[in-house]
Amino acid sequence: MITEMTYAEAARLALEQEMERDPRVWALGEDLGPEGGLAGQYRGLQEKFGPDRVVDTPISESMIMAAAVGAAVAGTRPVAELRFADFALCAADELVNQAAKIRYMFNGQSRVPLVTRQAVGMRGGTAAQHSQSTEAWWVHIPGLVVVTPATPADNHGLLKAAIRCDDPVVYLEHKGLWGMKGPVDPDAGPIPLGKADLVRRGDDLTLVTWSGMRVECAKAAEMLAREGIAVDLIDLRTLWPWDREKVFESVSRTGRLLIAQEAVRVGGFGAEVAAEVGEALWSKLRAPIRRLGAPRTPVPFSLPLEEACRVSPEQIVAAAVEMTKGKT
Amino acid sequence: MITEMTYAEAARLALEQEMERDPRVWALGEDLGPEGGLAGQYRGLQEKFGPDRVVDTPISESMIMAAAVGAAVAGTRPVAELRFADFALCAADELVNQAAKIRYMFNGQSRVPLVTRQAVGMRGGTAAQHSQSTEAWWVHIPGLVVVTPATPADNHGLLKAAIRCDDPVVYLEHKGLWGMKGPVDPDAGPIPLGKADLVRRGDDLTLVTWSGMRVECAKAAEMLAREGIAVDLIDLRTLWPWDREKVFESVSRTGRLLIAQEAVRVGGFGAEVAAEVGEALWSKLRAPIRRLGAPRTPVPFSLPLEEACRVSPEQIVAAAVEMTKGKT
Amino acid sequence: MSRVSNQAARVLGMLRTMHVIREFEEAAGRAWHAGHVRGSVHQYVGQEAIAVGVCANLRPTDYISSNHRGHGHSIAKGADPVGMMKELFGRADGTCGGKGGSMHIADFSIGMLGANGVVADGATIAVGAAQAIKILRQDRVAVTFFGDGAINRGPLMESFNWAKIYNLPVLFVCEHNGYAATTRTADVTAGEGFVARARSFGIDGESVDGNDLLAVDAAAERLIARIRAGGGPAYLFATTYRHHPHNTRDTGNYRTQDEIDRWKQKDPIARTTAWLLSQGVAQEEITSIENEARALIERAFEAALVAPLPSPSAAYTDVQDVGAPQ
Amino acid sequence: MSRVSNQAARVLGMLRTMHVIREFEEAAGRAWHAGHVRGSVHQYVGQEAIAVGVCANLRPTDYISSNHRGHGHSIAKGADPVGMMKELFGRADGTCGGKGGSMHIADFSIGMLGANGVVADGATIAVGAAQAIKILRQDRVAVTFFGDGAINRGPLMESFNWAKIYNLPVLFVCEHNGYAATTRTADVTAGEGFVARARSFGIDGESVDGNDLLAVDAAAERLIARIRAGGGPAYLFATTYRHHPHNTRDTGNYRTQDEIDRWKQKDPIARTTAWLLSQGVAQEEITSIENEARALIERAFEAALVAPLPSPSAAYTDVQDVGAPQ
Ligand SMILES: Cc1ncc(C[n+]2csc(CCOP(=O)(O)OP(=O)(O)O)c2C)c(N)n1
Ligand SMILES: Cc1ncc(C[n+]2csc(CCOP(=O)(O)OP(=O)(O)O)c2C)c(N)n1
Ligand SMILES: [Mg+2]
Ligand SMILES: [Mg+2]
Repeated sequence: MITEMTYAEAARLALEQEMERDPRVWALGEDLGPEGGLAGQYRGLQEKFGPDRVVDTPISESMIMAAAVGAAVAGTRPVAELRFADFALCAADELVNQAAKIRYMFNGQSRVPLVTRQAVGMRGGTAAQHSQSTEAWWVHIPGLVVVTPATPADNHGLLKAAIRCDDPVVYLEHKGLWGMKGPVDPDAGPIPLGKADLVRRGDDLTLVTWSGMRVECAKAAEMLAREGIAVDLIDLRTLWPWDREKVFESVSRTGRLLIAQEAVRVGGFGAEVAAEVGEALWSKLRAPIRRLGAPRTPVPFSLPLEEACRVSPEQIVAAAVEMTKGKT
Repeated sequence: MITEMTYAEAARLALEQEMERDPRVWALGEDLGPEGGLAGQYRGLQEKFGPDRVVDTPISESMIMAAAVGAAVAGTRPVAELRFADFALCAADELVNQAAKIRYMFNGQSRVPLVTRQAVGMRGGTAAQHSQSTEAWWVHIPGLVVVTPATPADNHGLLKAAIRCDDPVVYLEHKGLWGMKGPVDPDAGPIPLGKADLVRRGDDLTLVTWSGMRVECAKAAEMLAREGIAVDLIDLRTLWPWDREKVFESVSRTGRLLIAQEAVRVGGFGAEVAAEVGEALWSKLRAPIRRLGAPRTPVPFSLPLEEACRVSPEQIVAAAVEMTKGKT
Repeated sequence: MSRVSNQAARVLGMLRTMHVIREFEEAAGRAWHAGHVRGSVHQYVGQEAIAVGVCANLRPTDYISSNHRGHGHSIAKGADPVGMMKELFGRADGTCGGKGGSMHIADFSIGMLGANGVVADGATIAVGAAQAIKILRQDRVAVTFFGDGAINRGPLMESFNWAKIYNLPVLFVCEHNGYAATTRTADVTAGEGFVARARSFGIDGESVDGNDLLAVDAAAERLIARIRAGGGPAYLFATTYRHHPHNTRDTGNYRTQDEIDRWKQKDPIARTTAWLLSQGVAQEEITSIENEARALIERAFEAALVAPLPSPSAAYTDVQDVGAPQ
Repeated sequence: MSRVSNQAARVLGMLRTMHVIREFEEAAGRAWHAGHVRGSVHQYVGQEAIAVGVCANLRPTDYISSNHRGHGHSIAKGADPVGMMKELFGRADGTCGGKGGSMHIADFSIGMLGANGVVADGATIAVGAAQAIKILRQDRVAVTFFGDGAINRGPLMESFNWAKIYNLPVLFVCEHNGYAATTRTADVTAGEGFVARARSFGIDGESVDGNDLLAVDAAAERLIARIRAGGGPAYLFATTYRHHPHNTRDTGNYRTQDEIDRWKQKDPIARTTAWLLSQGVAQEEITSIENEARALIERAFEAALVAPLPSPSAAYTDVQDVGAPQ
C-alpha cells in the first residue's frame, strides 16, 4: 500500500527490509544507535537488530571503510555510513585502492558487496567541509557503482538494489532531500541500477540531472512549459553505469542537451555526459551542449555567497531559452 | 648552458635551485634521504640542506600532507612527496578539505603555498595499486593547481613555478618518464603555469594530451605526417588552469579535436576539454570530438593485459585517420 | 583590585574571558534558534576553563588550532567576539568575511590558525605549524585543542608519532567531555584512552580537572615553559563536560538530566568565582565583569544583526591566484 | 622419521615450508633480474620462520592477510607455489590470472585474503574479516602480517582500537626487520614502538625472536588458542631481518655488510636445521627436504616460463557486474 514518507524514512525502511531479508546485511558508522543517523535514516534499527548488526563506531573513517571491505570479502554485506561525503575522503584509499580493486586484482576470487553511504550537497550553510558533491571522483574509479537517489521512492528502491549488488556501491544521498516527502510502496522491490527516470516529457530539449538538482530542474521545466518550451527531464539516478540509452534516445529526438549538476562544473560528471553525447550524436545536435554547475570555489557559508554557487531554476530556464531560440 | 639530463635529474636540479633561492622551501616524504627518491629526484639534497629541510618521514601519508599544510600556513613552502599517486589517496582529506579550502574559508587570511608531488602512470607492471593517473580528481577540486610535466625541461621549469606558486599545487610526475633524457637550460626560470606547449604544428587536426601520453602522441603525429595528416600536437602541461586560448585557437583552425590521455577515459580530464570545446566551438567543428583513454578497469599486471589498457600510437593514428576522412 | 594578590588579578582576567565565551555561546545558540545563524553551532559552555587556562600562557605570536567547537579557543586566544558573531551571522565584516561560518573561524592576526570541520585535522595542522617553527628557528609554540572523540582517528595518532620524532614545540590539549557527538567515548575507546596512547609515543604531560581553571593554568604554564625550552611535544588531558547538546541540531537525549545536573555543579565559572571571593575579591567586581561580558556580547549580537551581508561576487574571490573562477 | 618425536616431525614439516619459501624467493629474484617478472619483487628471505610458525597453527578456514612482502605468508598458509610463480610471470593460470602480480596475490580457497600494495591496508582488512567472523558466529580467526614501518600509519592504529572494542578474533603479527624500505624504523618511530602502542589499546601478546621457529610456533599456538576461545585481539611481535634489499629495484646500500652478515648468522633455516639435528633427525632427511623444495620451485619456474599469457580481453573481465567495460 503506497504510503507518504520522507526520503530519510524511505531509506530507513529499505535498510530494515534488507536486514530482515538477509542476515548477512549489517550497518556500521558513527552515532547510528544513539542518534539514528543524521536524519533518522537508521532510527530504531539498533534496537531491532542489536549492536553487532548496527554498529556504533569510533571516529575512524579509515577503519569504517576497511572493516566494510574485510567483512565483505569474508561473507557479509556491510553498509558503511560515512555521514558527510567530505569525511569519506578520510577513507578514499580504502574505497579506491581496496574495495574497488580487489575483485579485479584477485581475478574474481572474491567480490566486495559493500555499500558506502555518503551524504552530499549543500543544506543551508553547511559550508566548505560539509557540502561537497563528490560523484565525479567515484565515477572515474573502475570497480565502483555510483548511485544518486533523488526521491523517497528512489531512495527506497535504489538502496535495496545497492545492498543486493555484488560490487561496491557508492550511495550518495542528498542532505537537502532528507525531509522531502513522497509516495513509497513499501513492498516495492529494488529499482534496477543504471536505469534513468524520465520525469517529464517534451521534445524541445533534453535536460539531464541527478541528485538534489532534480528539484530545481523540475521547477525549471515547469517554468519552461509556461513559455512554450517542452523538455524531456531525465534524472539519471545511477551515474555509473548511466543510462546512455535513455539519454541518447531523448537527445536524438530533441537535438538539444542541457546538463545541470550541483557539483563544481569543472571536471564534474556532466562533462562525461556532454562528451559522450557530443561524440555519439554529433550529427543530430541542433545546438551546442551546455552544462550548468557550481563555480570552481569551495562552498561558502553565508547565504548570498552560497546562492552565488548554486544553480537556480532561473539559470536553467535562461540556458534552455537560449538554446531553443529559433527552435524548429 | 643547455645540458642533456633526465626528467628526474631536471626535477632534482629545480628543487635544489629553489631551496638555494628561498630558505623557506623544504621537502618531506618517505626515503628522501637514504634512497634519494624513487628515481633519484632528491639525491644528495639531504646531505646538502640537512635533515630538517629534507625530512625523512615515517609511513604516515596523512601527516605528510597535514604537516605540509600546517607548515605552509605558518610561513614555509613545503614540497610534500607522496611517491605514488595511489598513496596520495591516504591523504585526500588533508589535501582536499584542508589545503585546498583554507585560503577561501578564512577569507584570504592565509595562503597554502605547498607542492605535493605524486607520481602517476603505469611503468611496466606496477599493477593496480601503483599505476593510477589521478589528475581528474584534483582538477575538480577548487583551490588546487594541477601540473603534469612531460619533458625534462618542463619538469625543471614547472617545478620551479609550482614551488613559487602561493596556492597548493598537485604536481604529477609520470613514472614512465623518469629516465627520459632531454635538453635543459639549468639557468632557465619557471615556466608559467597554465601555458600549453605546442609541440608540433599542423592544420588538419588538434591532438591534445598531457603527461606520459605526450610521447605516444608525438609518435602518432609522426606516423600521421607520413600519411599526409598534419596535426597540431598540444601538451597542456598544466591541467588547472588549462590553456583554453591555445586549444581554442587550434581547434578553430583545424575543426577537429582528438584528446588522448593515459587515465581511465570515463570521467577523465579529457571529458572537460571535450565538453568545453564542444560548447565554445560548436559551429567550427568538422567532426565529432573524440577521446582516447584507458578502459574503466583497474590497471592489470601482466603485459598483454596492461597493453590492453594503454592508448597506443596506433589507436591515436586510427582515430585521427577516421576523423579526417574526406578532409577538406 | 589593589588589595588582591597578583594571582587573583590574573584569575579575574581569566574569569572575564570565561564570561565572554559563555555569553558568546549562549547568544550564538539563541541566534541559531532564532534563524539568524545558518549551519549549526557547537557550544563550548562548561569547558571554558580549558581554553582560557591554556591560552593565558600563550603569546600573540604563538599558534593555536581548534576543532568544530572552536569559539572558546578563538576568544581565549584573543579573537574579537564582535567579528566572530558577525561571522556566525554570515556578514561581510565577520572574521572570515562570511565565507567560513561557525566551524571555520580563523584569525591569523592573533595566531589562531583555524577551527576545523574535520575531526582531528586541526591537530595535524598544528603539528605542521610546529614543524615550521622549528625550520624557521622561531620562538613560538603551537597548541591544539581536540576532543576525546578525536583520539580514535588515525591521523591524530600519526601526529603524536610525528611530533615526538621531530621534537616539535606542540602542546596537545585533549578535552575529555565524555562524548563524541551522541556516542559515549568510553564505548568506542580501547585501553586507557588518550593518556596511555600519548605515553606510548613517549609524550609526557599532565592530567587535570578541566573545570578547575587554576589547575589548568598551572599545568599549562609548566608544560608550555618546558616546550618553549625545547622539551618537545607534551600533552594536557583535561576532563570536563559540555552543558549543551553536541550542537544546536542535536536533541541531546542520550544523556540523563541527572548527569547534566551533576556536572553543572562543577561549573568552571562558579568555581572560579568562589575561589576569587575566597581570595577577597569583591562580589561587585565579579558582577561588573559579568555585566561587561554580557553587554559586550549583546552589542556583538546587535552589530551582527545589522551588519551588511557580503556581495555575491565575493563568492569567487580568494580561491586561488592562478586559475581562479572568472 | 619414526624415531623422532612428534615435535621434531612437526618442525620438519615446517622446515620443508621454509625451504619452499626460500627457494621460491630466490627463484623469484632471479626471474626478475632475468626480465621474466615485471614490477618489482619484495623477497621474504630471512623472515620465513614467522610466516611458517604462525600459519602452522591455522586451519584452512582461518584467514590471513598480508602486505607487499607476501609470498612467504601465502605459501605458509597453503597457496600453491606453482600458481604463484605463474602469477609473478603474469601467466593466465597464475593464482590471480596474471592480473595481480607479486604484490597482489590472494588465494581465497585457503583463506589467504590478499597481499597488499598499500602499507597497513592488509591489516585493516583482516580486522574487517574478523568482524565478519563475529557477525556470522563462525569458528575462525584472522591473522595479519605487517612490518615495523606500517606501525606509523594511522589506519593501522585505528585498527588496534577497533579490534579491541569489538573484541575481534584477530592476531596482529608485526615483523620487525628494522627497516621500512630504505629508512631505519628506529629513526621515525616514537616511543617504544609497536608493543607499547598495542598495549596502550589494551591489546596483549608476546614478543619473540622471529628467527626462532620454535619460539614463534609456541607463541602463536598460545595466542591463537586464546583468540579462538574468545579472548579478543592479540599481538605477536617478532624481531627479524631481511637478507635482501627492500625489493629487486633497491640497491640496499643503506645497510652495512657487517649488519647483514651478523643477521645471516641467525638464519632461521640454519637454526631450525641445527635444532632438528640435535633432536636426532638425520641429515639426509633434511637434505632430501631441501632438495625436494628446490626441485619443486625449479618445476614451478619451468612451468611458469612456458605457461600461456592471458588473452588481452581478460583485461576487461571481473571489474564489476553492473557497468563493466564493454
Ligand atoms: C572526520 C570526521 N568524522 C566525523 C565528523 C562528525 N563529527 C563532528 S564533531 C564529532 C564528535 C567529536 O567529538 P569530540 O572529538 O569528543 O569533540 P566534542 O564534540 O566532544 O567537543 C563528530 C563525530 C567530523 N566532523 N569529522
Ligand atoms: C601507504 C603506503 N605508503 C608507502 C608505501 C611504499 N612502501 C612500500 S613497502 C614500504 C616499507 C614498508 O616497511 P615495513 O612495513 O617495515 O615492511 P617491510 O618492507 O620491512 O617488510 C614502503 C614505504 C606503500 N606501499 N604504501
Ligand atoms: Mg568529546
Ligand atoms: Mg620493516
